[in-house]
Amino acid sequence: MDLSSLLPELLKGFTHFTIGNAVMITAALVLIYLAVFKEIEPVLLMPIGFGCLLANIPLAGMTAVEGMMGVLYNAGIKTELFPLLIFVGVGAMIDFSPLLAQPRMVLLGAAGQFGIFGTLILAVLLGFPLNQAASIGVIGAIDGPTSIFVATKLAPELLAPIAVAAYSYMSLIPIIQPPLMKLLTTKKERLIKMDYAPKPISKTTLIFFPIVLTIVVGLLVPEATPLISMLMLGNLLKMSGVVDRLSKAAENEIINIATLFLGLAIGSTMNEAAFLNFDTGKIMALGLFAFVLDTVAGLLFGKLMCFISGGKINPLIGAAGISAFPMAGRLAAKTASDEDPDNFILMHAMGANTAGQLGSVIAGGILLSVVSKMLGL
Amino acid sequence: MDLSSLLPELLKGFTHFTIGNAVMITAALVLIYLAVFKEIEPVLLMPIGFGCLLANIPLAGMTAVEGMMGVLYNAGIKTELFPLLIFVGVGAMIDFSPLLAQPRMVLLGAAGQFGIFGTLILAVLLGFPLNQAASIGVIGAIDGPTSIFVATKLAPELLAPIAVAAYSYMSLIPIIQPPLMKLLTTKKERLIKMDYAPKPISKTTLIFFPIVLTIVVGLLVPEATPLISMLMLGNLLKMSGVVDRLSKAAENEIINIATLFLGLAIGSTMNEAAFLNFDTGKIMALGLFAFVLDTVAGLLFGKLMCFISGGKINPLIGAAGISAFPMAGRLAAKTASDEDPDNFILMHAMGANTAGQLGSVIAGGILLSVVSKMLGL
Amino acid sequence: MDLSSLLPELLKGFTHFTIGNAVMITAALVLIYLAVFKEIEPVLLMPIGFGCLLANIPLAGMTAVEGMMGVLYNAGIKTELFPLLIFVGVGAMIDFSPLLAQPRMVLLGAAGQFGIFGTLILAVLLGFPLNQAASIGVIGAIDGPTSIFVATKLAPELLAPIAVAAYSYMSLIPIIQPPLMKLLTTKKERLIKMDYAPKPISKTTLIFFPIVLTIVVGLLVPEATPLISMLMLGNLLKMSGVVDRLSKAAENEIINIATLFLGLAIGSTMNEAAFLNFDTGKIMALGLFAFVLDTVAGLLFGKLMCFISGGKINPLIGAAGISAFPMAGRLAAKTASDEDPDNFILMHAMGANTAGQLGSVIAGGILLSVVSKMLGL
Amino acid sequence: MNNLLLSLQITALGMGLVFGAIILLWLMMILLTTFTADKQTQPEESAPPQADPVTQTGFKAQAAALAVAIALAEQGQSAAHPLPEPPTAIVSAWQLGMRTSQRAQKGNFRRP
Amino acid sequence: MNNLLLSLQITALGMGLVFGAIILLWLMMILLTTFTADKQTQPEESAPPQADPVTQTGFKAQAAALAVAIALAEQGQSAAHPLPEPPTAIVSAWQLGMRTSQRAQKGNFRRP
Amino acid sequence: MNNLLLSLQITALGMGLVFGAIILLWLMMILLTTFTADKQTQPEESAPPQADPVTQTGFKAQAAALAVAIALAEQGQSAAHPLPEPPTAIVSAWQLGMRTSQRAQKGNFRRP
Ligand code: NA
Ligand code: NA
Ligand code: NA
Repeated sequence: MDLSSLLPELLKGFTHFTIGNAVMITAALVLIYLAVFKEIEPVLLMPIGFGCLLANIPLAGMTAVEGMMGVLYNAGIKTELFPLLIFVGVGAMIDFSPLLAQPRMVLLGAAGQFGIFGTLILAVLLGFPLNQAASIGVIGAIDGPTSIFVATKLAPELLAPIAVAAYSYMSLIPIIQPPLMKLLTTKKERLIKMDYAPKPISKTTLIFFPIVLTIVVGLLVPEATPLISMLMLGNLLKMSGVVDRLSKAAENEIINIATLFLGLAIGSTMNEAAFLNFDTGKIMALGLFAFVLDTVAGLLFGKLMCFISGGKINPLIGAAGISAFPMAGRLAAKTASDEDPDNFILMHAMGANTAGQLGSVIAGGILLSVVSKMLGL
Repeated sequence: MDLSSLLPELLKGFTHFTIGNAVMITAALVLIYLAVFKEIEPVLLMPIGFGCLLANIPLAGMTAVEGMMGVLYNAGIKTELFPLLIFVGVGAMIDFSPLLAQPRMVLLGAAGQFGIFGTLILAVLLGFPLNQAASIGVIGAIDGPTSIFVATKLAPELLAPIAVAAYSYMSLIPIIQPPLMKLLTTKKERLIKMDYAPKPISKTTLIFFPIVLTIVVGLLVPEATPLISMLMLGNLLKMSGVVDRLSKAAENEIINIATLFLGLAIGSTMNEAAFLNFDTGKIMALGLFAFVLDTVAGLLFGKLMCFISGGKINPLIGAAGISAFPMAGRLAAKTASDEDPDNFILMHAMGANTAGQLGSVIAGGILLSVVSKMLGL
Repeated sequence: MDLSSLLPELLKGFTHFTIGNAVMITAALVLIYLAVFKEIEPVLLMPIGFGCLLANIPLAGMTAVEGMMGVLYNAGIKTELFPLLIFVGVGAMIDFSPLLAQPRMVLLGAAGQFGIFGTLILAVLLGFPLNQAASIGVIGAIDGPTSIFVATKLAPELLAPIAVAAYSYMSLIPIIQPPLMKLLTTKKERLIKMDYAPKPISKTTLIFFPIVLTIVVGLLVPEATPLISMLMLGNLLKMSGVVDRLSKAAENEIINIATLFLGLAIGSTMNEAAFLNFDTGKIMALGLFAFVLDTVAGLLFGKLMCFISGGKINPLIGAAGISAFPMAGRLAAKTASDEDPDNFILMHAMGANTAGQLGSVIAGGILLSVVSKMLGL
Repeated sequence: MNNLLLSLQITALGMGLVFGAIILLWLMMILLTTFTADKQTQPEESAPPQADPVTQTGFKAQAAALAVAIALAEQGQSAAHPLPEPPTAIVSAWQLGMRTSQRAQKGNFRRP
Repeated sequence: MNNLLLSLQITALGMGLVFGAIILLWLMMILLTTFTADKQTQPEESAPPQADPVTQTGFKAQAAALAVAIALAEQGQSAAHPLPEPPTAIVSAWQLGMRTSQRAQKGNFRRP
Repeated sequence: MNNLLLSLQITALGMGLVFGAIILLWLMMILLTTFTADKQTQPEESAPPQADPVTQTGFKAQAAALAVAIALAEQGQSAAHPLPEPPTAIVSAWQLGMRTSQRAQKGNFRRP
């Protein structure tokens, strides 16, 4: 060992450090900053940012196949285990009774998926191949695990920017949606009060719902089965009331560990080659477009339902149909009560919001099915 | 893409749906119904039922090797990790002091295993090959993880019906046992009161017991080592009192997650080909036979001990020797106090019951050893 | 099946039992005894001891590749997942504010690593090849996960004795350090009181620290990145205050499960061939030497700082620089207050102690880097 | 521009299928709530369209209470950070889900 | 019928081995409880066979208390569902294990 | 003895690098604490070297309180087992970490 060969060894961390690494580490710091100081989806953006940081420390070897991040990626992203386990936990946290009490609200969950397809068209126009365009479009599902699940199948190379876009804009919903709500609805529409005299929902209904829904959606859209079934499994564990141990595990241990590992593994795919290109910028822009288009479609459909019902439906709840559970539902209710503190549409908005959750998963499965078929995958 | 090719694609979920799928989904619904509304072992039957449902939605791909259920199966059933992890948790919940205070109770844990071998003989008579007959016999261990562990080694193709039989009948014990108890014992026998003036059991004894038992059983029956050692590890974590963090993890996170995943993975093997045949019906019948035979053997041995002891032992505690911890122990005590509210034999019954737990694992290991040897496995 | 072939089958557990197995089981019992009755690092020594017991029950098959212990070893030790996950949890339990309030304390964390290299030299003199000598030296990191991580990379065949030495002596620190402290410091030195008027540490500093440290250490010593980054990830989860769910999971579920599995898997490598040789004795002796040398180097450096500062630094805090968080820090403070109940140096000692934790990881990474390079690994 | 045509086809097909599936779900939900409704509901409860005044009052009171709670919650948050969102989406999902569930229970099951 | 013969052999051998192993465990337990008994037990406690009246009374009181507790528990359950079993076996295993453990501690360690 | 030479080289190089890295960390910490200090600290707080008497008194009181707590804890432990160490290192790490954190907060943030 002579000293002339030593110096490069000592400085190898610096000599292998590229401008690209620096830019990506800056991106990682921005994500962590947004997570910590702006509290934008911190449970996901913090692990994603930290994973990105680790992927851009040269020679650390953590993203190699046998490195920790590689192990997590292969164990939980490639197998799609992590997004599905997260859905078990999310399912245990959703209450479908507002939707079951007003079944027609489910229609709003269909309208709020138009952003997926509109964004797909725009992405194709911008030159993305079909599989990538579809993966980008699914940001319009406005639902993290669905976006990750579909992108992993169709275009895993875009997983990181898609996940980042999905989760970042999800938290920006309180900034994105209100202007659109005011722009597209009249004051008179926003003042519409809605009766809430729901059918009583029996415990039996709440227990049957996740089971029947799994079978129906499974038969209609087999590709949506993994996502919808895990969501419904979590819901069944909770609603049945007889397996407290399991529903608590789903809501806590399982979702927490899966979320941490998923974030780290996705962040660790954010290397220079995959992320630092013009496409990433386009994807971020397309993601924003997807959110806007979803909201617009939801609101317009809300206005249509308002018209058809003879002015009995407040079109604001249309904006809750985009998914983004439960923020979008709460935001619609808040916008209505900002206009008139006595106007309380939370239950209707939550019905539309859970419908949006279902619609997102179904749309994701349909997209996967149609695009796979067309591409002969 | 022309529309004539579209329709089959749209309806593929329905066109691939077979009568067999329909029957199996009905079976899944029955399992979930029993779990939710009859509260029959819900922590296991609900995941098993849900897994069965998923396995019978055509084209969903969840049971493929790279599907979620396939991943769970290979990670935890094929490796036998899940039943063993469940045993770590069960071990942390068992208290062996009633048994250690009255060591002769351990004999009842041997008698209660006769059902294993009797059922094996009957299964052979019904035409099952030896490896399958032995796996069916082990339902008579009346202990879920033991049944699953042995069946995975000897006849994995029968795993699902064996697991379903084991857990279903386990919960039906309050229906299966009492008539047999009344039939096989006289009122005079059921009225026998037993002194409970146990030796004081020191903390040291409780700590040494799981360690020594692991070594002794490990040397006597090496095949039983995985099961017995994990049961004893859990017990040691708990009894030592110095690793609260670990024993809490065993009793909660580890057992809950393993139980959920084990149930789903086993349920997902319940496809048409594996389940819908005459054998399944035979296995369910043989399982019931195993439960009855175990109880009868336990009670008869109890009567023998009663006779030998000069009427000092209540034969009802023999029924607790079948394992099915802790239901069988409680049931024996309840039957005695139903006859005479002042007759309290819970501690004796629990001693016999924990002995049955040990006897089941040992019998499972012996069966595995003998049958593997005979079949040259 | 004739009976003459049966007897060997029945007694196979005993006939395959070797003297070596007996010795190793005795060693296992000693480890469990120390864990349970002397409370020496029970969360690790108990699983290690139990794993060792299982590895020495003949024909149990648990340490085979497809046995439970083999599965755990390949899943978490070979991939280095378990020590890294433990570090996430440890990071969430460390508070760096005493160190940040007195940054010069960090120097003590460098001095306390001399034992690593001194032990390496001695191990080479005793005839160990370089990779093994370096792995033995890293016992002097006085930090379990670091020792295990480095040994897994350089000399996995020595993992068990190294882990046992590291954790055993870690708990013997209250016996090892005080005599050295009294021997190497004068009463006057031990009576030195230190001002504690720290700079106020802002929440922002505490949040930036783990991020910046990961980048700086990652660039300086890429090989240390996995360890340091997971420690800092845990710390960031905790200090950010916005991801309670994740930091609780890190501090509880993740660390508890990883600790139990790591202990079992390491213990299960303690078979006769790997453990029962003269090397194991040497390693235990060298491990003790490493602990002593670390403490001596720390104390001497403390005396140097005392001299340079004009008697303002109590040299006892040097002994806290060896890592062994948080026992060493507490012990230094206790020794000072034993001398004078009014002398309170806990905050300074904890600063040095957390510096030792950082220094250990850095030294481990440097050792890994230098030795890998020299051996052309 | 073959891809553009394809993407337009996908959109038409996709939105059609989404609406189709959702309408089937609507049907399913109507059937499900009908068939699994509690049998022992009193006559006055089985007539939900004509919400009686008491119910409406109770509902308004609940709405007011919730509005106050939300206002208080937002007030508490506003000092801490600019976005009036809870720390994490998951936590807030839970909180709102539970709150919603409690309200729903009140509204549906325990109405006097 | 070769398999039947085999299965009979397995049964004879298996039950023999089970009983053999259990009898060895019995022996082990006797030795273990003897060698690891608390050394500082008072003389009157070291004579368990002749249970003194106080102990018996205490035992009966405990038995009565437990019987009442079980009766109450069953009463509480009977309204909820037909099988007087707890929701899950695992939960009940824990509950009974703990209850048993508490009783055992009372009986064994804290007797006056 | 080639290995011995190598090991000496490793030691020289290794300890040099460790000290080098640690000194860089020292620098980093100084910069970090300077740049990320709270801006709204009062003037008297921004002069830490001249600790005012009140702070010192508060500090001594804290030290005394902690000493008493430690003494009590050790007294409680001494009966149970020879080594005055807590049951598990992890638990104690947590306890001490938390205690340290609480003290630090008192000392740093809530000083009057
Ligand atoms: Na959506
Ligand atoms: Na049994
Ligand atoms: Na060290």
